[in-house]
Amino acid sequence: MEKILEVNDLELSFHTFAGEVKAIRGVNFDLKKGETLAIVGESGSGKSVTTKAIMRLLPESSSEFKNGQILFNGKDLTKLSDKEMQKIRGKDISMIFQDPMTSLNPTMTIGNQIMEPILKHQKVSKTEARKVAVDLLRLVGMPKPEARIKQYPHQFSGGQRQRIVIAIALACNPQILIADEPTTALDVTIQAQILELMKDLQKKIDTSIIFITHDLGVVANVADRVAVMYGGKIVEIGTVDEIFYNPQHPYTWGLLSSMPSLDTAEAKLYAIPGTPPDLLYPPKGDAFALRSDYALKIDLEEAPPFFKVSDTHSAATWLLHPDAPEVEPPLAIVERMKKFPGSRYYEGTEGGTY
Amino acid sequence: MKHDLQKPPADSFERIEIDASHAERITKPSLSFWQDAWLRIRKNKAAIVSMFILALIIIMAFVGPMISPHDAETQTITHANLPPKVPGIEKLGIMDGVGTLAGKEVDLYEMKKVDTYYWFGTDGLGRDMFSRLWEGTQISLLIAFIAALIDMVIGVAYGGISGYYGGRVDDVLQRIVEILYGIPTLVIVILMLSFMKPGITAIIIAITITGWIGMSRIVRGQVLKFKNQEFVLASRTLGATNGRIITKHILPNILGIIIINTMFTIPTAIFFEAFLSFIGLGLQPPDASLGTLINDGYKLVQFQPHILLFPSIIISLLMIAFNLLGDGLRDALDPKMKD
Amino acid sequence: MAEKLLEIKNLKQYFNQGKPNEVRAVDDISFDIYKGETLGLVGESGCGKSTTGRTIIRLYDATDGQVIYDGINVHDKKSKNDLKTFNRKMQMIFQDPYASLNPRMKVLDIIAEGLDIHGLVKNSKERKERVVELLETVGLNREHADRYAHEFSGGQRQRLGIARALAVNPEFIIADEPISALDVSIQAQVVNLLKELQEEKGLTYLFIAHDLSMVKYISDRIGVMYFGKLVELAPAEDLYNNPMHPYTQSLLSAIPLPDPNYERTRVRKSYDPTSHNYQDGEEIAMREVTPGHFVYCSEKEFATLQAISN
Amino acid sequence: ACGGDDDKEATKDTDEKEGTTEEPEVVADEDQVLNLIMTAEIPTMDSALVTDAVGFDLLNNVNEGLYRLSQENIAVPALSDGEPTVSEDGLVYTFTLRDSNWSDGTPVTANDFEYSWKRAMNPDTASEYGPYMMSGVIKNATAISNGEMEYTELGIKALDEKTLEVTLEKPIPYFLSLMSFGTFLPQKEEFVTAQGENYAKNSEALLYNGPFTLANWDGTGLSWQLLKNEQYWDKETVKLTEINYDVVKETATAVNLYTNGEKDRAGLSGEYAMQYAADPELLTELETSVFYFKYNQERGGEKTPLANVNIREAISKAFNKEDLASVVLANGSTAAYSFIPKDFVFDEDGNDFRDANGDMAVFNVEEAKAAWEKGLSELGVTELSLEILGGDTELSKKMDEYFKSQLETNLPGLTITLKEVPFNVRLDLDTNQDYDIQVAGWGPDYQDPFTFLSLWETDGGNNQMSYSNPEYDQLLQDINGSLAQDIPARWEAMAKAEKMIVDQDFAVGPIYQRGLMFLQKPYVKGVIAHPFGGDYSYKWAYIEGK
Amino acid sequence: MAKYITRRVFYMFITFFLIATATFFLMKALPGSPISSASKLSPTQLAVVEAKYGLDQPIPVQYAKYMLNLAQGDLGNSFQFKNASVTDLIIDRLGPSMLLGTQGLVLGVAIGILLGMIAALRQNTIWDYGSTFVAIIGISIPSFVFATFLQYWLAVEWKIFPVGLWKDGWVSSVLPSIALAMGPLATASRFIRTEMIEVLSSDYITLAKSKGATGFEVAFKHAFRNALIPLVTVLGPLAAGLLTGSLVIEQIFAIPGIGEQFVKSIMSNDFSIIMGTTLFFSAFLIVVIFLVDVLYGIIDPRIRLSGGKD
Ligand SMILES: Nc1ncnc2c1ncn2[C@@H]1O[C@H](COP(=O)(O)OP(=O)(O)OP(=O)(O)O)[C@@H](O)[C@H]1O
Ligand SMILES: Nc1ncnc2c1ncn2[C@@H]1O[C@H](COP(=O)(O)OP(=O)(O)OP(=O)(O)O)[C@@H](O)[C@H]1O
Ligand SMILES: [Mg+2]
Ligand SMILES: [Mg+2]
Repeated sequence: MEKILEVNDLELSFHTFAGEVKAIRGVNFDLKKGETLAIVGESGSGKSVTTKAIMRLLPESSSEFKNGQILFNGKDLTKLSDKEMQKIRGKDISMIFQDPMTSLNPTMTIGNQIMEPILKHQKVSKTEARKVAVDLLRLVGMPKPEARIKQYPHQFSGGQRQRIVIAIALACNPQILIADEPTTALDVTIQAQILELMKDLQKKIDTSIIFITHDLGVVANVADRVAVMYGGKIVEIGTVDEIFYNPQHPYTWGLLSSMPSLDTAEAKLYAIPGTPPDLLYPPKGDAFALRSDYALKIDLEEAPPFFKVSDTHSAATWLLHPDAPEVEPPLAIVERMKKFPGSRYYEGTEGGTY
Repeated sequence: MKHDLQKPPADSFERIEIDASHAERITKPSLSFWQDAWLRIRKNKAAIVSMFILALIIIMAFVGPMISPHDAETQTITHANLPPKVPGIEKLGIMDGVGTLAGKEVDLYEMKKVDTYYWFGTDGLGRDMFSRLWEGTQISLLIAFIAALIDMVIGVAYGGISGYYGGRVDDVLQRIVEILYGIPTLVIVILMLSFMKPGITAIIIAITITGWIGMSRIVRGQVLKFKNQEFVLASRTLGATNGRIITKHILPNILGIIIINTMFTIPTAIFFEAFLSFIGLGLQPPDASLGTLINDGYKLVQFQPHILLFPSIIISLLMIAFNLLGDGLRDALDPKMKD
Repeated sequence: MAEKLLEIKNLKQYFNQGKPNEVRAVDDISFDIYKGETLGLVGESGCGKSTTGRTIIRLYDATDGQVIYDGINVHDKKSKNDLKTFNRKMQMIFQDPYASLNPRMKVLDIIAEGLDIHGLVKNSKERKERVVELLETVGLNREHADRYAHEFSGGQRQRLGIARALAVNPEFIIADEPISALDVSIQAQVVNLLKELQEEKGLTYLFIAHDLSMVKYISDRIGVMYFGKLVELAPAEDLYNNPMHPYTQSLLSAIPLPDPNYERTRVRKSYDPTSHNYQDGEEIAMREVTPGHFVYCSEKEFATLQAISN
Repeated sequence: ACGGDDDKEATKDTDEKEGTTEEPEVVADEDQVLNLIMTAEIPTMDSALVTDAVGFDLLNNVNEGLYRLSQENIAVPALSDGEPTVSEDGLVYTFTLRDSNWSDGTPVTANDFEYSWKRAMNPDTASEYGPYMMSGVIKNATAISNGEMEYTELGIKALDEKTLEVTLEKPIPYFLSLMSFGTFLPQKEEFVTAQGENYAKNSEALLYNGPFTLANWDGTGLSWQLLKNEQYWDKETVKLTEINYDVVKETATAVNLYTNGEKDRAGLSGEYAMQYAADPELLTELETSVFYFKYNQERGGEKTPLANVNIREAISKAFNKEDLASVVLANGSTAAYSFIPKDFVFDEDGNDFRDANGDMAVFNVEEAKAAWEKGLSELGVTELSLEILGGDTELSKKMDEYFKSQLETNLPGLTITLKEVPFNVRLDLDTNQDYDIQVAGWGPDYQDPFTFLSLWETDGGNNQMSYSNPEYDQLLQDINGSLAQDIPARWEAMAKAEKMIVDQDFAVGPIYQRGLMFLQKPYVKGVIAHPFGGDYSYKWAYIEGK
Repeated sequence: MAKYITRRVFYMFITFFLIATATFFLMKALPGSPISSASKLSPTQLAVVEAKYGLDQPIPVQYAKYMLNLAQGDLGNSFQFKNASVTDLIIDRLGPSMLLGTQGLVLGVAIGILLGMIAALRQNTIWDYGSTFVAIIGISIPSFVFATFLQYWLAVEWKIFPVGLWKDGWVSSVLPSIALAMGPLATASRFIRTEMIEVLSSDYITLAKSKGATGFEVAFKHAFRNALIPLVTVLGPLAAGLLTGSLVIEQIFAIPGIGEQFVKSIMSNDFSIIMGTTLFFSAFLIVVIFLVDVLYGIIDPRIRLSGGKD
């Protein structure tokens, strides 16, 4: 599949009152046409900053772009002028934010808010744009769109507002849709509706999605590929099955095993001890080492490079180094690995899960 | 994806034990809210400069009259209406005792045969403006501080009660405020002043009579916000009394906003006093305040600008300093602005 | 099962009663909590879970109904002393680890507040020792006592909240979404701690959450709320394996699990409250369909449910 | 009038007196328009009700009575056709009216006078100046104002259209000068009754018979105009076609308007006066108002320390009046060493009454201290605390500060507190005798020292300070009784009375005689300032060389 | 909404009634009387005058009469102007004051908004400091000093505008309006700056940017209106402040306005005018506050549609 977006060696800092926050410390990934890439990771690991950097929406006054490329269809977004970037935003790449309650302008009718990108990026008249807006609202499952288009955000429930935000994001059939925790603030039932909606729409307009979330369940539901972030870096990336059934990074292990599963009854959950690293003083070596049960001496000295596990799967941990000792992952992970052909614990006989 | 081809030393791959308590360690030095705020304030140049200016003005308000060779009350009628003259600076061609008289530039000190220096000149009764200025500053600050304090006490109490007890009490208190809000403050103040014996007390009462409303609204809003915060609920589930909740939980949290608001009340009070002097409802002579000095001076601005100039500079400095300090404190104390 | 610690009978909590914006946050619910168990309470946002918890602990005065703790109705007017003992026996852990700790107080004072109010320590040395003990119980240590809440991470803060609640040696703890604001990797720390404490001290929990997998993990029994009503109450396993109320079914079917294979096959059911087709005059109430499994239903539905489950 | 308000610098404007002696030969400019400033609005234009300077000033220019003050400030016949005939006993005056018209074209008749004077005495009119000016002068006026007689009994009668007979209570030497006063102006009966409530409500609801008519006055506004009255009998003399007035209360604004050429005159306060000292356009005028300390001898039924004559003497002499006038006031005022103002009354030889007694109550620290010690020991105290009651204007406050400083420095053991209140409150306190020392002022109502001296008659209406000296009362009786016709003896008696209150009893302590400084464009000519009644006459004013 | 307005109007009347009552009794208690100062009146005459002003009646009767007349818009007669009714007087003087007030407010708020916007959009640049400086000048120099300077420089020295008076039509109102505008200007610019900075960092602005909106569109289409909302709440106090300002400005520029008259009436104890003007000011303020609230609703749809804020 063709790569529509490529992020290479992205490094980014914030200058704050307390000092320089090295929020992104070398992020690499790519996004293919039509796929959904989920980014998971601890709070503060840099997920939002990465995506905002792609959109160039970080505050100019306090953020500093240090290094890297963001290639969109081969064009480096970091080199574009503000004007050129404005043409891309909302048209080629659009975005959905976490909080549906605050991401709509309270003093503008939702109709106008949906029409804005249409009028901006497509040469259409106001009436046509309104028609498109109504269609979009209908598309995202809003009842009576003609009437509701004249209403203000506060007249909608949270789930409805998130639909409106999605409608805005989809208004120009973007090639990339970035969804930053679009369902975190919603109830499970509404979350389920929104996820279904997004998948439907993706099929219809064949857009690529970057989906940020904390919720591994959601990842399992929506993602084709998953990137796991920790401490300003991607520590593991692979297809959804590879990450869920054959994870390699101790952080991914911790993440997956700290969730109770519905069918098994563990006596005690696996808990990652301690607190995330302070990006004001990022640790030397592996940022996760201090919380890891599997730390190696070298972890404290040097940051691990990416080791390839398969063509689609790689992880940044010294454990994959040929010289590293073999370690036993947590029990829950072993359970998972048993289902994955190619993993060392694979028990099944048939081929892969596909 | 890149592979590191360099071979690390062999023992690098030994497993190590990580002390779990290590992970719980907090490396940053422990800072209380106020220490933290102080650090922030310190980075705000405008606020720091303002603080210095304020300190300087306050010190001068007390020291000024003492270091001047002339005192504020003595009328040396033969020395009336002298422009400023400062030893040393006089050679620079400013503050050299030259003023306009009947449209001509003359050395008034020479003309009136005065051989002493009046640093800021004299007024129409031959009183030393330097001493008067600082005594005026003293009185203005006194009025402003007391008025702000009273506003604060009433406002905090009223707003606090209204917000904390809520319900019926709040309804009644807020209706009262709504009514008071509709009264043109100035009108009431003027009416009050025609009742009372003019003077500092009258002015303070006049300023505070409706001045506390702003504070009470802010405090009420804050109390409403905090009284349902989870840490207050936690305290209630532990059986804390209202008194404890108010003093230990709510007050410390709204103190910042109270201070900020007071920072803005003080200059308003100084200003209002000046305004009252203008319409003739100010202090009784010979008491002077910045307001009365400005009022005396503004009419003479074309001939004896010094009478207006110095008090205007001081009042402007006070206003600017208090406002900038208030802004600085807001940035430092108001959690909304925190990153 | 064990003895009843708490009986909630026909509890009602209406806000703005009689006004046009009346909210029936809790509308006539009854259930029991047994000594030593964990009762989970789930439901979508705004269905009244927190209100239930807060009314039980008397943060709100109940509009109607009874909360009987150890045989005494908590909502009766009582003397100051009775109230104090009650305040010691029942404690609460809050949802937002940022809002639940006073930013102007040191950890020492936050945790010691209960000790101070109830006069449980004699001097400041003893006070400090007790606080350190509590800190250690929740996995923190002595040096944390002199710090301010804002210096802690979310997980640490939530543990401070637990330490505060434990300070007065409560028997019963209401945990209102104690983990939903925490990062996934941190949630386990807190849940483990709660479980450990329960075993050690024989605590009873009312555990409110909307994350069903965690609730199932920690709870012995689970109640499902919908718009102020309790619609189903059953042992945890039972509820998951055999949800009877259509709302519970819909809720369960909506939860995504961290298992791509399962996700590919999961089918979501939706709930339409009108599907019950209740007739006027029909009495709808909690009915015990199978032992310990209560469902809010009409007589007719009850019959069908029983038929199916037998 | 009651000249209580001492901050009047800019209320009135004036002319150069020297320039008034020659009749203007060349009437110069086409554009005979004068632009003036007032510092207060017109409260009313009903001659029966006017009590203030602005009202009297305007009345003097838009109406005319039997007499008018001439360019030399002598009362000369105006509507009266020549001098009246006076009866032997000096009680009955018969005036013949000249032919003249109201501004609506109807003739002014003797009945207009009878109506107007009686209207002023009618209690329903509630005129303050009517009873005040007529009591003791016009026959029956006293009885009427005491409510013992109907107002119709007033001693005035229109014998026919053109003949007016006025009967006096007793012979009044200065009666004819009274006839120029605003209260004695005529009013046309039909017009007043037709207007009813609305009479004098605005410039349309009035009739004029003077050199000018009032226009564009809405009753409360801050601007109005005087226009040349084409019906005026002496309209030949009147040169100005238009006078534009605006009320401006800030001196700075007034000066700015003057500087910009929008106004032809602007009053100056002290500091301004100083700056314009060398300006050829600066003019000074000494008014006839005198300001003085009024020592209250009894307050709240108890004697005050001021009942002691030595204390009064000490205070009268303990402050430097020269400095006060030249530095503190600096507005053309002069130090006052007598109670009767300078340039007010002259005898036949042109001697100023002011000189009759020489300088009294002169600033003298030694004498003041001596009197003070004496007074204190008589009172048996070493310290005194007294209150000075003053006005609340800028100038009076400044002056009070000066008094405080001077008196406290020169009289050891004295503490002065200042009480500064609005004019009305001060009058109230005065009426109730609720003060110690009051800074008061008095301006004459007619051109005779008696207008000043009569104030201190025992229990007199203005004597709110419990001063009483039978000898003084006797002198007053003689002045207007037995000595009424004997001019030199009367003069002497008045001088004696003045000395008594100022230099023997120290009943009052003169401070200063008010002066005015103002800027006036050089092209303004022929404006006449008057010592009493209306402040200015514009009848003879004209513009030349603008 | 209708209900909200009815309620507000009701409160407006109550407020007004209370103010009227308070002022009335305050006036009655003031020292010095407008009549006794005219001590030349004989008792008979005094009786006549007192009867004319109704002062001969007991205070409660006077009060009742006053209120009755007030209800009919009759504020009684002036003492100072022997023939003038206070209502006429106020109406006569209203024009200039209103023009100045409105111009001052509009000018001040408009320029203030502009400066505030510039400062917020160019934060921490010379533009920001420049406009902050102007704002600070606006609050730190008393309006009467400022007015004096304006008059001296612009009128006397440069002769651009008239020195004062109300003669030259609209140009007469320029300088006083500018002097009056300084206060609102300062307040508005500070308000807008803070608000804009806050609004610009909100989620919906980020969303607007992510739609491809230009900096201009973001600032004016999205941020501006939202930043305006809090400014609207201070318009009431600002308008009241203008009344205050007009007292001095009118005097300095010799403008026949209502504020100037008010000060004079106080000095001369003209009860009727003091009362009348006080009531007029109050009514004005009450109405302004009401209008501001309505405006608030228009600008902020959340309030418009939910029927008022509390
Ligand atoms: N405007 C900013 N100024 C300073 N630091 C910032 C800013 N925005 C983000 N950061 C810092 O950058 C780091 C990464 O933040 P980011 O928002 O990308 O986290 P995240 O992974 O999206 O977390 P979450 O799951 O909580 O949304 C954090 O340490 C955060 O504090
Ligand atoms: N103090 C209050 N006044 C008025 N209404 C309230 C109050 N507290 C809660 N409510 C309303 O009561 C209902 C139930 O609220 P509650 O907080 O109990 O829900 P919840 O189930 O805890 O939701 P969440 O999952 O969002 O915490 C909601 O509609 C809420 O708006
Ligand atoms: Mg994020
Ligand atoms: Mg809740």
